[in-house]
Amino acid sequence: MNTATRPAAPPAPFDVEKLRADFPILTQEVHGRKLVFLDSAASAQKPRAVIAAMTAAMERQYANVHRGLHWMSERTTEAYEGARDAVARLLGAPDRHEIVFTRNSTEAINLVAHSYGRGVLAPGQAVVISEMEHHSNIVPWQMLRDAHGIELRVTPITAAGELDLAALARLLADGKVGLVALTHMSNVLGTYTPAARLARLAHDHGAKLLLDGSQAIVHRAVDVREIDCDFYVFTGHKLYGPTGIGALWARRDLLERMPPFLGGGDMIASVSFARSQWAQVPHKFEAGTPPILEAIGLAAAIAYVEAIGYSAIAAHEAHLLDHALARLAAIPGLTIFGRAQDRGGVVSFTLEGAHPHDVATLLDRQGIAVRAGHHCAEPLMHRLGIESTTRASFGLYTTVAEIDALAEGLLRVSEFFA
Amino acid sequence: MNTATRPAAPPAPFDVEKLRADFPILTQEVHGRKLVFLDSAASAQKPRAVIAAMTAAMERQYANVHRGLHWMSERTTEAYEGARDAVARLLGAPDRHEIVFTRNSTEAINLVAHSYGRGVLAPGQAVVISEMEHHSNIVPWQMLRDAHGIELRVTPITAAGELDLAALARLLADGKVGLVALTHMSNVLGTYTPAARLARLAHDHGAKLLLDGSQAIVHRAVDVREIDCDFYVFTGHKLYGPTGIGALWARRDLLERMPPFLGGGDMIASVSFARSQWAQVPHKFEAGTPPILEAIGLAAAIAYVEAIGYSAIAAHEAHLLDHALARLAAIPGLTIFGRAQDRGGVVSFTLEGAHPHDVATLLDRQGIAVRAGHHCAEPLMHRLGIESTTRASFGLYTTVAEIDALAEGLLRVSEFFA
Amino acid sequence: MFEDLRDLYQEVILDHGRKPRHGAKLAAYDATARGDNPLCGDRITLWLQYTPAGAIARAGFEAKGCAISIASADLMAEIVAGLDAGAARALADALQTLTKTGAPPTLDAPLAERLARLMPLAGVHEFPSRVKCATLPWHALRAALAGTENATSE
Amino acid sequence: MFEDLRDLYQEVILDHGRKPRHGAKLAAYDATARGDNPLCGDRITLWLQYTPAGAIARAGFEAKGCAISIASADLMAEIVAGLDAGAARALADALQTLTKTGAPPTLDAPLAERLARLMPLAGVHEFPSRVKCATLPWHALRAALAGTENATSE
Ligand SMILES: Cc1ncc(COP(=O)(O)O)c(C=O)c1O
Ligand SMILES: Cc1ncc(COP(=O)(O)O)c(C=O)c1O
Repeated sequence: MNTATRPAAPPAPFDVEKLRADFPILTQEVHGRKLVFLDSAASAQKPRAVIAAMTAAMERQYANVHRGLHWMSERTTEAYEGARDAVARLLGAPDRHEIVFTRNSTEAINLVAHSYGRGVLAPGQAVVISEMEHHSNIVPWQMLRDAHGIELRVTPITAAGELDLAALARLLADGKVGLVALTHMSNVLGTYTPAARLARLAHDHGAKLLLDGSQAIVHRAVDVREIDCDFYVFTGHKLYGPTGIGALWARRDLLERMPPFLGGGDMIASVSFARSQWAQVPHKFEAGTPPILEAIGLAAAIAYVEAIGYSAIAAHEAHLLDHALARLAAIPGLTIFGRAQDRGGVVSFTLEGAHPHDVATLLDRQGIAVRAGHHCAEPLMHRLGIESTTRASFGLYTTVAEIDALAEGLLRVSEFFA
Repeated sequence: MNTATRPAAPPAPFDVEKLRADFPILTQEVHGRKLVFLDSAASAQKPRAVIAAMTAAMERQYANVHRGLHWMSERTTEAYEGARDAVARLLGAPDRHEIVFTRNSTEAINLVAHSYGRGVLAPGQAVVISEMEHHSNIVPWQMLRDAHGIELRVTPITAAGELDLAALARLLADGKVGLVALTHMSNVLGTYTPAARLARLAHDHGAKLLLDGSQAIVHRAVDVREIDCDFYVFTGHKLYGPTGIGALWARRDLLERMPPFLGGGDMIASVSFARSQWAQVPHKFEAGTPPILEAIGLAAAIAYVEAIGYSAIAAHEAHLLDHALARLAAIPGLTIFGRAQDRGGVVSFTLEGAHPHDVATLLDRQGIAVRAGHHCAEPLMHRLGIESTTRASFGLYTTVAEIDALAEGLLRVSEFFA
Repeated sequence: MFEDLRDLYQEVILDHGRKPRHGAKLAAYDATARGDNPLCGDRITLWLQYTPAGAIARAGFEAKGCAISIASADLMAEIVAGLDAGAARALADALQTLTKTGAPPTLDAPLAERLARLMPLAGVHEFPSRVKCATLPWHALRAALAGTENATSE
Repeated sequence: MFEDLRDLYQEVILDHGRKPRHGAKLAAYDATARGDNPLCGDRITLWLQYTPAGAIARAGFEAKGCAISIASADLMAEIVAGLDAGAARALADALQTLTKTGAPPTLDAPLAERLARLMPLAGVHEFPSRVKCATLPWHALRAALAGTENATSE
């Protein structure tokens, strides 16, 4: 972690009940029961700080950015560009111009697949992904493969649900791989991938590394310089921020070499009908009116997480995970998927005799929100020999009591279908 | 206007002062003076209803959409899909599946340029745009031209700032034009284009018509069935909604024929490494977590505008425009650009002896927010023989007194530079 | 605790969901289709055997899915036997209405009787995200009748 | 009403903005560059003539821009004459600091004197969106010195 540019986190003791008070939604009831929200990996709830930042912008200080010479526009531009600083700080990026705002992780990966994939990679080169990717880190590469003649290679995972690094090395051996695109944390198995080792491995074979940090950045401090990767993407709504915003970090020299993705206002230096010239990075990649309010909300979310501190969050979530694994393992007929050494706060499982959908519906009636399905990772489901799982996932506001409620709820579900 | 599916607007008298109370920001001061916000064409201010809808979602009812079986997700999905209904109603679209949510108009046009341009148009075909397009409706077509061998034709405007329909007919004559992409209202000249005539003209020559409604939809009711166009795009933040959301309407058969744009979660029917199958429209075009909160905010904005009623808004703004044209024309050395028969609430002008930037800065010091520059329409500026203008633009909350303040402010600016 | 779930998980559903009677591929068949629920990965393959006159003689399926979708598939296979394509489609329409609104539409006598046997699926209308579980097999049925190979329950 | 604008629009600025002394193309030149402000469409073309020793002999420009950018260009053209490339770049850096912070950085005597003549541009730091107006000509200067043809003031 880059302590030099990150504001020092106050070593406050982690008081989950106090933090829960920051999230208005957590006091809601569902089906007459207190909401137990265990679906944060799909999208996290929003703290008051985020809601307040967006409201304040709309109530007191708003206009379009970049193009305005008046006070409201200047202030809003400062706030928007300040969000870029916040993301740069969050990721330990050396240069704020390396941060491109997108709608979400999905668009960020598509941007790379388009602008780096078609613009820099040559037909005949290969891209490597893994068996445990989210669809967002599969489909863009399939589209690139089909449109641009790029080979798509899939690196396997082990029985424990970890990357098989020896297999990955073999896939890289022929030097044809231009880009390795891997999740930094699986949204199904919870597995953290060894980011810095992956970067060395990719670089040793002449490939760039893209990390999908959609899940990882929620639970753990990330420093792209320490990892030494080349691209990093994440999505705001999982990091306690609003929907409609995500970010791509990429090394500046790569961004400079990449042709633009979308065309329009704000991404040009000059336009004539004969030809247009592109603006400098990152603006070259931000066409049209950007997600201004969303950037402001994201900056507030980042400040909120930083103030609590990643080490406190990680410690709390590690405790939750241990507790969850122990409680769930004790439920008859329950199978947990993934047993990586290094894992974050999601637990996927199946329950004998009850389909994941039915499990989710019966938990929902108890006020417990979990996800059921393939979690946008169908190939991983095939690899595991299943169609779907139920998944419980944690946020910084999750409590041990909620895990207990889940375990008890699952026992009731088992009874129901017995 | 499609009165059958649109909720009847109460025939309330238009009380601008009462409506202004719905917009908290309008009571703000800038440089110690009451804000006079005449930059709504760049981005409009937000009514309390929009702020409240987004806040309520974040405080009381939020989760990711489509993939959840639990209460919060079901309710949020209903709200998100309800926003699609609201957009379909707003545009008079015959089928809600024809509405695709995007980040903004720019992305919507890029989507069409990519999926229709590369996927349906063939190299050698042509696309027609006009001299008065926003960069967002120029650059995507240039990129298509350069990547896909599509010819780009530019239809001229008359001295009055209207489309030259005879010239357009000549450009269409050889039958090579696959798509005509035109603004529905110029963001610089205020000109409305004759949408239904354009549709007939395009169709008579075998071309489809895309209308950029970014400005038009703010001021006037739109019915895509009446116009009989093929694509219609607009952007939420100009329609009193949040940033981060826009929409594309397209005829269903066209959407069906278009390959997807971005790849990822939510836009697939099934994924395997060998090959993926796309979801049905509109989901095929909505990859990743969509702008959920933004859709909810946009739905509130649409409801707000519908409740006031487009006819009341249009009448109010026509009055403002007449007043503004009269007051500004009386200012020595002031030149107004555009004198279309049919025009909306934007006025672009230059002032002798003062550069538009300097004008904007001096107005800003008087609390008056206007825009100065090329307004993302550089080719139009070249056509007019200038580099930039100052632009005042109106919203439903604009008052006659604010126009007077502008006129008086401009007189002071003239004095300053005299 | 689960009283209100009895609307959704009636005994008939739990029973057909656990032990489907028609959950196997037909040895000989005239039409087949696959149905996918892209939102959850559920999948059904349906096989139809026609009578010489072109009515459905028998139906069989293999499915990965929840109690609701398996039960719906099994009830469907049971009920469509003997129907011609038009009647089967009318029943599929009726099932769609039933699961969306909770109320059965009015049908002619022979079909009405079959629809009555689908009433246990009516409770699904209170669970919007589960409606697709119940309708997936019927989408596959429509696809098989139309000679298309794939259907989704979007 | 405009008292506080006098910081931005000092007499020197208004005067150079209205009647630039160097606002013309050079008949003979050794380097040229164009600067664009993509945010507003402002544009400057700069021409430089070098001394045999490689210092700047003369500078001339054509510009479309506001009072601030024209004045900045004209003051620049006046002041860079006689400077070698390194010194001109140092002055460009100093101007950047001056317009961003309002305070002049410390420079050696001969440059410090020239920087003093740029002090009327200091007021621009209070108007963040106008800083680029003041720096655009200096971006073009850097580009011309480097032999690149285009600069933007982003
Ligand atoms: C006519 C027109 N088209 C397109 C746009 C682009 O809108 P957005 O920046 O929201 O994509 C604008 C506004 O900037 C506009 O006025
Ligand atoms: C690992 C991973 N990658 C990518 C995504 C896609 O994020 P988004 O839908 O916000 O683009 C997600 C979440 O859905 C995820 O968990």
